[in-house]
Amino acid sequence: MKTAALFGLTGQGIETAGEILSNIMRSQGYTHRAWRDFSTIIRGGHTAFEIYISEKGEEAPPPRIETIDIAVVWDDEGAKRYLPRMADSAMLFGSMNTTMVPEENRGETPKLGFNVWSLGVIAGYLGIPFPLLEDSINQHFAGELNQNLAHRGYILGQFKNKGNTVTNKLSDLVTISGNDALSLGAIAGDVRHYFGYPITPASEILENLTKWLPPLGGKTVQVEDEMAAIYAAAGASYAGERTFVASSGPGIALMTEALSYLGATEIPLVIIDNQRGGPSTGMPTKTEQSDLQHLRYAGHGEFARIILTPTDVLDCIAVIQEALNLADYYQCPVILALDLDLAVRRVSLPWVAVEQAIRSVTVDRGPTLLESLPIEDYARFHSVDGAPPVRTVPGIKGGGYVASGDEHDEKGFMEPDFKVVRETHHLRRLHKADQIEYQRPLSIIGNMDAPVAIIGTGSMSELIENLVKRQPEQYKGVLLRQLHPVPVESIVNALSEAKTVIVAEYNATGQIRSMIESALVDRQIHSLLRYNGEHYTLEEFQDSVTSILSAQKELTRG
Amino acid sequence: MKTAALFGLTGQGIETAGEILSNIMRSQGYTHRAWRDFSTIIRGGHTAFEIYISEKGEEAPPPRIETIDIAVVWDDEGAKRYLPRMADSAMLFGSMNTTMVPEENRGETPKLGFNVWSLGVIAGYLGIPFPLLEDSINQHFAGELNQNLAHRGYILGQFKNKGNTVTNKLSDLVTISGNDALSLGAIAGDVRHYFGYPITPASEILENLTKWLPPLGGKTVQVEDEMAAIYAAAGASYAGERTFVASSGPGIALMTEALSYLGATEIPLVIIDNQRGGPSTGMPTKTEQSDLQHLRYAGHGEFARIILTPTDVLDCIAVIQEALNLADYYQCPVILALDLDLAVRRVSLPWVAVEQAIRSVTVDRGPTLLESLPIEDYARFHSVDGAPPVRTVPGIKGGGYVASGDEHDEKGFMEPDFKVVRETHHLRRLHKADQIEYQRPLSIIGNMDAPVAIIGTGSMSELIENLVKRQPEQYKGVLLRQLHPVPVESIVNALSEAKTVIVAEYNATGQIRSMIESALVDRQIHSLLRYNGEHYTLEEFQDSVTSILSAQKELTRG
Amino acid sequence: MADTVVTAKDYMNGNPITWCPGCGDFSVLKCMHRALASLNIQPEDTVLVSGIGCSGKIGHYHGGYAIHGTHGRSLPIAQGVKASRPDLTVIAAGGDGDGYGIGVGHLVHAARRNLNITYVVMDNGVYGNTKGQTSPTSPLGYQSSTTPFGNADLPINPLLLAWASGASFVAQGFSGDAKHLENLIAQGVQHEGFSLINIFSPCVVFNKAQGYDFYRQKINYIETPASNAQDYVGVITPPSMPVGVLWKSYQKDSLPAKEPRQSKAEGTDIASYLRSKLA
Amino acid sequence: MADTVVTAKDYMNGNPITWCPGCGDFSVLKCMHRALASLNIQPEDTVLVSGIGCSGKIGHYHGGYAIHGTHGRSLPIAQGVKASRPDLTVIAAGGDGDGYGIGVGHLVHAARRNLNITYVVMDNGVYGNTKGQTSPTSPLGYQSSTTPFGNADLPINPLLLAWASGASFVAQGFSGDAKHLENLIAQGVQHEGFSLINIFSPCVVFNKAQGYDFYRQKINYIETPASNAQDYVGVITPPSMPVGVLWKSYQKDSLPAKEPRQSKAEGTDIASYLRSKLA
Ligand SMILES: Cc1ncc(C[n+]2csc(CCOP(=O)(O)OP(=O)(O)O)c2C)c(N)n1
Ligand SMILES: Cc1ncc(C[n+]2csc(CCOP(=O)(O)OP(=O)(O)O)c2C)c(N)n1
Ligand code: SF4
Ligand code: SF4
Ligand SMILES: [Mg+2]
Ligand SMILES: [Mg+2]
Repeated sequence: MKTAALFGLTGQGIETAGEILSNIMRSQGYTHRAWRDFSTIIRGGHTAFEIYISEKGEEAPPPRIETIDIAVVWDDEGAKRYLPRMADSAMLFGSMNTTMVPEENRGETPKLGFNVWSLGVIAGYLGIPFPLLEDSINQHFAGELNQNLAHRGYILGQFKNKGNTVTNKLSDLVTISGNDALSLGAIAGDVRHYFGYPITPASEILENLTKWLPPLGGKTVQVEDEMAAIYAAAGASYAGERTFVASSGPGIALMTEALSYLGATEIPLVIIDNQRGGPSTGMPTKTEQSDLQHLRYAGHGEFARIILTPTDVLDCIAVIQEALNLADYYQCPVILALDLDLAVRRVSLPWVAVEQAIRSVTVDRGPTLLESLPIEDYARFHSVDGAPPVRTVPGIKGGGYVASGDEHDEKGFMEPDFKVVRETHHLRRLHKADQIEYQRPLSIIGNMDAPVAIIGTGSMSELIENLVKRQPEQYKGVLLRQLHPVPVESIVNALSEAKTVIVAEYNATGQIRSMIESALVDRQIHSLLRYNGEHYTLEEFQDSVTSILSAQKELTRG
Repeated sequence: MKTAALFGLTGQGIETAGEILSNIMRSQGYTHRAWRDFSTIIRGGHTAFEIYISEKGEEAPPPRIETIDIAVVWDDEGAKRYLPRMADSAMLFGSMNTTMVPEENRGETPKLGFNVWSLGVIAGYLGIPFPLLEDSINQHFAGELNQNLAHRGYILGQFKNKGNTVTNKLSDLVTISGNDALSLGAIAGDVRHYFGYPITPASEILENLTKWLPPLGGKTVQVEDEMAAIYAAAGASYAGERTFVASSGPGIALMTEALSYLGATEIPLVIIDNQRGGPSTGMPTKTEQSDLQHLRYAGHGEFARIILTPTDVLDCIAVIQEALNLADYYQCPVILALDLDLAVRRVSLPWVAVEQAIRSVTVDRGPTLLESLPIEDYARFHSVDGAPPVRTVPGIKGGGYVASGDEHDEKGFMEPDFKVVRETHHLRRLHKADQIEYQRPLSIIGNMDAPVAIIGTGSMSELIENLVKRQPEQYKGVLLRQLHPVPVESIVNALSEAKTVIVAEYNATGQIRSMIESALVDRQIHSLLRYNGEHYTLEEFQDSVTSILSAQKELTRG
Repeated sequence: MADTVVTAKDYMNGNPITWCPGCGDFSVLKCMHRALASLNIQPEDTVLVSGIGCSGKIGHYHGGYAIHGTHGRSLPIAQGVKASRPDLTVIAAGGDGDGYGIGVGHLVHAARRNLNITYVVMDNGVYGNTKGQTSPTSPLGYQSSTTPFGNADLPINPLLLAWASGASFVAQGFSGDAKHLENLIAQGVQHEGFSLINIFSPCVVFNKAQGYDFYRQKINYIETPASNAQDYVGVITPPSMPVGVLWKSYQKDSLPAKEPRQSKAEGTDIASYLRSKLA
Repeated sequence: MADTVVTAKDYMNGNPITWCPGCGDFSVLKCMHRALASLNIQPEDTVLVSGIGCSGKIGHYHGGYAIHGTHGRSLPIAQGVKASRPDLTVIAAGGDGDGYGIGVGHLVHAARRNLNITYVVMDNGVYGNTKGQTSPTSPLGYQSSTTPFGNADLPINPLLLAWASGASFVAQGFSGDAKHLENLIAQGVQHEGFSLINIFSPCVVFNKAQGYDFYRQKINYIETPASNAQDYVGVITPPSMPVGVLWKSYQKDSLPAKEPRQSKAEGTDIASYLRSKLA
């Protein structure tokens, strides 16, 4: 693996430089993963771009690791940040503002050319042919000045190129983020209409679909707030169109009343929460998994819901399609909980893998009646033997009914005998998703008989996967995809002989652990918690795991 | 105890008749409890009024029981409802519309005079002197027709008066509902401003305070929605004024984003949820305790909160004052969860008891700095040894600070080093109410060493209390007042030797039971659940308890 | 799908109606159904989206498709239906509290977004369903349980507000004049864009001051919509209580025209299409 | 408490300002502080309530008391402060997305409720903080990541909307003319009732089309507020881009005057008082 970092200020085009670098690596056939440290400050806050490049032609993108092979920083803030992570401190480059960077690695660069210069440095070091770099830069920033800066950087970086050369590793790579993956999956899942409101880190979904839907006869509407988004989506879903909503903490919180409404009316809907640091506006550009209990319980009164948590970018493509199917089948809110890192994580990987994920799920509308067959005496909420009721859509003659959040009977009539309908209709609606038929509740990583199991999901998954790869005798991974209803049996089976369990999550209270507690009885359970908003590097993660386990040993000994 | 019921249509003035009856009994010194069966239909839905009158001069109002001594019904719907509950079916009276009422008990009465006629019947039966009734009726409905109707009814009822006479039992009774109690307590707790939006069953609070605050120099504002209510309240609280919000399920759900905001900014606020049947608009006039897990977890991200559940009308007066003190001390949302029956339940009881409750709590603003002492280098969120930070209010020189939902440092600065503040400031804020100092986490009813403990709260409490009174050898009651943080030790102590525990709650999933699970280990636990919206009568409750226990015995035997 | 001739009766679903006798909303329901029938729209091709309130119950009496939403959210739901299913006739309906109080933000945006939906507001100047509190259209000085000393907040003028938000069709009706109202609703449904129809629909229980007689005496009939802003403002400024179509601009549905719905099944290979979107 | 003479400097709290160089909001901050200082209001007697957005950060730079609220909720918070503490000077501030998008419902009601607060909107026609999406005041045809084919929704005209909602003071300013803006804000603060000041405050990063030059060329200065509705509508109808105080009505704070605050401590025996309220 080769790793590179770029550090500067927002407004300096660090992000664009990162994109160019990623593009080049993609076109050269290197799977990779990018990591960005966002600032809420539009101009002048610190920001970083890191890229983790697989050299072995592996299909799966690598995880975030600690060791940085080359870093280019704008100021000493950056030097301070990256020096401890450098394999070789001689590979730290920087502008003339820096004092901690080796003198020979400093370059004259204006504030607004720093990104281009840095690109040059990294490209030189990685052995990217200069014309390739030149082309890419020309596409983004015209002007001789930029070419000169790039070239000067290139020379400097090339100097340190210890035989790195670029050869085609894999063909037809694509670069996508978690949000892109959700957008792709949604379209594959037959979503043609989307109602959205901007929020970090979910805006990308709205922006993607705005471009991608119209040629398919669909469209997006930018609505006035998140309540409008979820209620409009409910309207579209009632009308028979597949759709979903996506937001983050504050916006999802505003959808709470609607969750209960969807629960009561049995209108299918998928809701995506790209969790960021909370509470409140919190740390809008940082990752966290701290809305999970909220997602489990938000909404007044009692109703069924399903919560799924995709484990990586590729997984998002399948999970959203599965979620759309589950929603149509169970007719309840199906929530997808991602965290910021997974939502914005950009990875380059083979198109065939993406295509396979796109095609891996078939659209299944469940008991939705889309054809205009005349119906006699239709009862929208009537269930035969507990099976989900048949749902009509407008246009179907004889299928008219009222969807009401007021308690109602099987026909939708809102002034029923409560003593009757609460024991029948209400209980069916409440318990219909207590057990769900879902084929992929979790993924098991590594050897079944490893003594320690690490449970996690979302952005944590790549760390678990790669730690298991490093120490397969010691660890196995359980990547949770179905969080609610808790897939107790699957978890118990997955844990099998592992007496020690670590639940790794990005929050301070161990929400996943509490939620799946009933599946963890009689194990030695540890929580690995982080809540400062920054995604672990693999080494940091490994250290945390190790220190938890040695503390346990101490205890056992002591 | 004497019990009477009145049954008719909304729009017939059943409620007013009930009020008049209640007024007369109050003025005569009878403590009592009223129960109303509301309809969402403004004119023409069925509605009922029941009154439970203590004859023994007890201070505590009686509970709802099964046996009805006298019932007056408009139609056979009412006859059907009350016949099974009559001690003596000869005591069922009704209009000429009825066929199931004994012929001699039917009276000619127009649709709009039925309430007055019925009042006459009941007053006659109870032996209330006619002039007393006459006066009350005159105050509400002028006109000879009404007097005649009342008189005709009176004659009919008097005929069945088997020696009932009214003598002064207690002096200076007042009639108040749970909502009234909350309003009284709030004012005693120094609330002078209130922002409200109508919703059943919380509108009364807004309506009371609108009348009661202006003479105290305060006021209410009817705002446009529940988000406006809670944010305005947050503004007032930031400004140093004590306030609170009250709503029910749908409105509370709309406050979810604000809960997280209050958590992040540490602005004290009391939030009242008068729970009604859910999900969604659900059964707006029916009682339920089904928002509890929602109240526990709603809001994105992680923050501290406290949930209290008053156990009866009188208790509301003290609990809201305690809640206001806790909010000022812990600087977090303090939620009061009532259910509809408790909120609208009207009881007559001695003013001295009410006064005692009003005076039982002293206003304690905690570390709120209300005096204008100049401050040096003030840090709003700085805590000494984990104690709650000092909070200034506008007007205090040198005390200025920004309250922000963005993550911040101890001074409120919004671009701190997250790695630092999340380990210090965030953790303090998150865990500050993990253990609270609260003197009355629960009430124990009956003998410590009874073998079966029944746990419950809110409207369920009167049933538990009275069942324990009936079978003190068998049962003891644990009325929970502090629901979160779970007062584990107090519960364990309260349960003491009781090996069998019944958790009685008005919902379908046993929310209280799950929430307090950690305090119930190693007991035989049963759930007593009801979710059809109707408050139990004592006998129904007793039957349910008995059948749960006999099922257990079966099991033990089998 | 307009294959059979429909009558207002075909729009009833047989659910018992639980408004108070004399409530203005009966007339609104009837006029709406008559208007739809007069346009020969099939019940199954209509979606009535209502809010919460007495007025919101109207959805329960609609024999086509109906969504009884939550308080204040009828417009977002209705726009969701229309944006995704432009083939349907979509009517949103609710009360003054629902639409001009808690829901007024959505009204502003629905007006400027100008989707082809009709918004029918049953304006009774009171919160009927919660038993008579002051509403956003209650007049100054109005006394109720929440304003016992008289309402001090300027009432909302829906005609002015919707117009200021860009509504392309604004009308006002009176449930005491059914023939006129039926015609207004029919025009609103035919208008290609957002139409607001504010209807004086008395609450005979909680707002007796603004009953049928009150309106009968005060309303003035307007025959032609105003042709410019100044005129419009003149026509709708109180004490004038105009009824009729008051504003009409001929903008089309402001969103780009919807292309025919496609899906995987219908030809395009979605995966290849998506590949073309990715770098 | 106005015991010392204050200057704009006394209003700064030393927090580093993180707006982009050239952002219009710098000028708004400065003008607000100057206006407050010119009225000799002490910083500790002011509460600045801001929304979420770049503009919303203004609260963090205010040396008095400040509440940085959530997205769209600055007005409810500000009204809560003012209703309970009328002794304080209360300013609400935020962006066009915050105030005219998600928060527009509160604007309508704040205007008609007419509490004595000043609402300062930094209108840049874009969602700056979330990186450049279309906002409710983005012009028709505006291209952004959410309207790549051009914005098709009629923009909100804040001057028209606030006025139609009953605002008693409506002004418009430009952050490129600080002297003028300072004066507007001072007038807004002095106005006894709700005042809206819409400010063209360019986002130099995401909405370059509506920059300083654009406004300098388009704005027209208005010296006296309109004296009637028709005139007002004329003055504010696009393409006119008036700046100045455009509407002013002399209604007082519409809520009943607040009596002096009492509490248990101050004499009344609350229990006896409450007894008198109960039957
Ligand atoms: C979020 C929420 N808040 C409050 C309520 C209670 N509520 C029900 S109807 C209503 C007002 C109805 O007034 P209006 O819209 O004028 O309808 P009307 O009954 O007068 O026809 C209110 C406040 C609710 N159902 N949901
Ligand atoms: C409930 C909620 N939804 C969305 C967001 C994301 N968000 C932050 S700022 C903003 C828009 C800001 O636009 P504007 O109010 O015009 O302010 P500007 O940044 O342009 O000054 C949005 C949508 C949020 N913080 N909260
Ligand atoms: S209360 Fe008023 S609005 Fe409601 S149904 Fe009765 S008359 Fe109509
Ligand atoms: S992005 Fe625009 S609005 Fe935000 S600080 Fe920069 S210039 Fe100002
Ligand atoms: Mg109304
Ligand atoms: Mg903006």
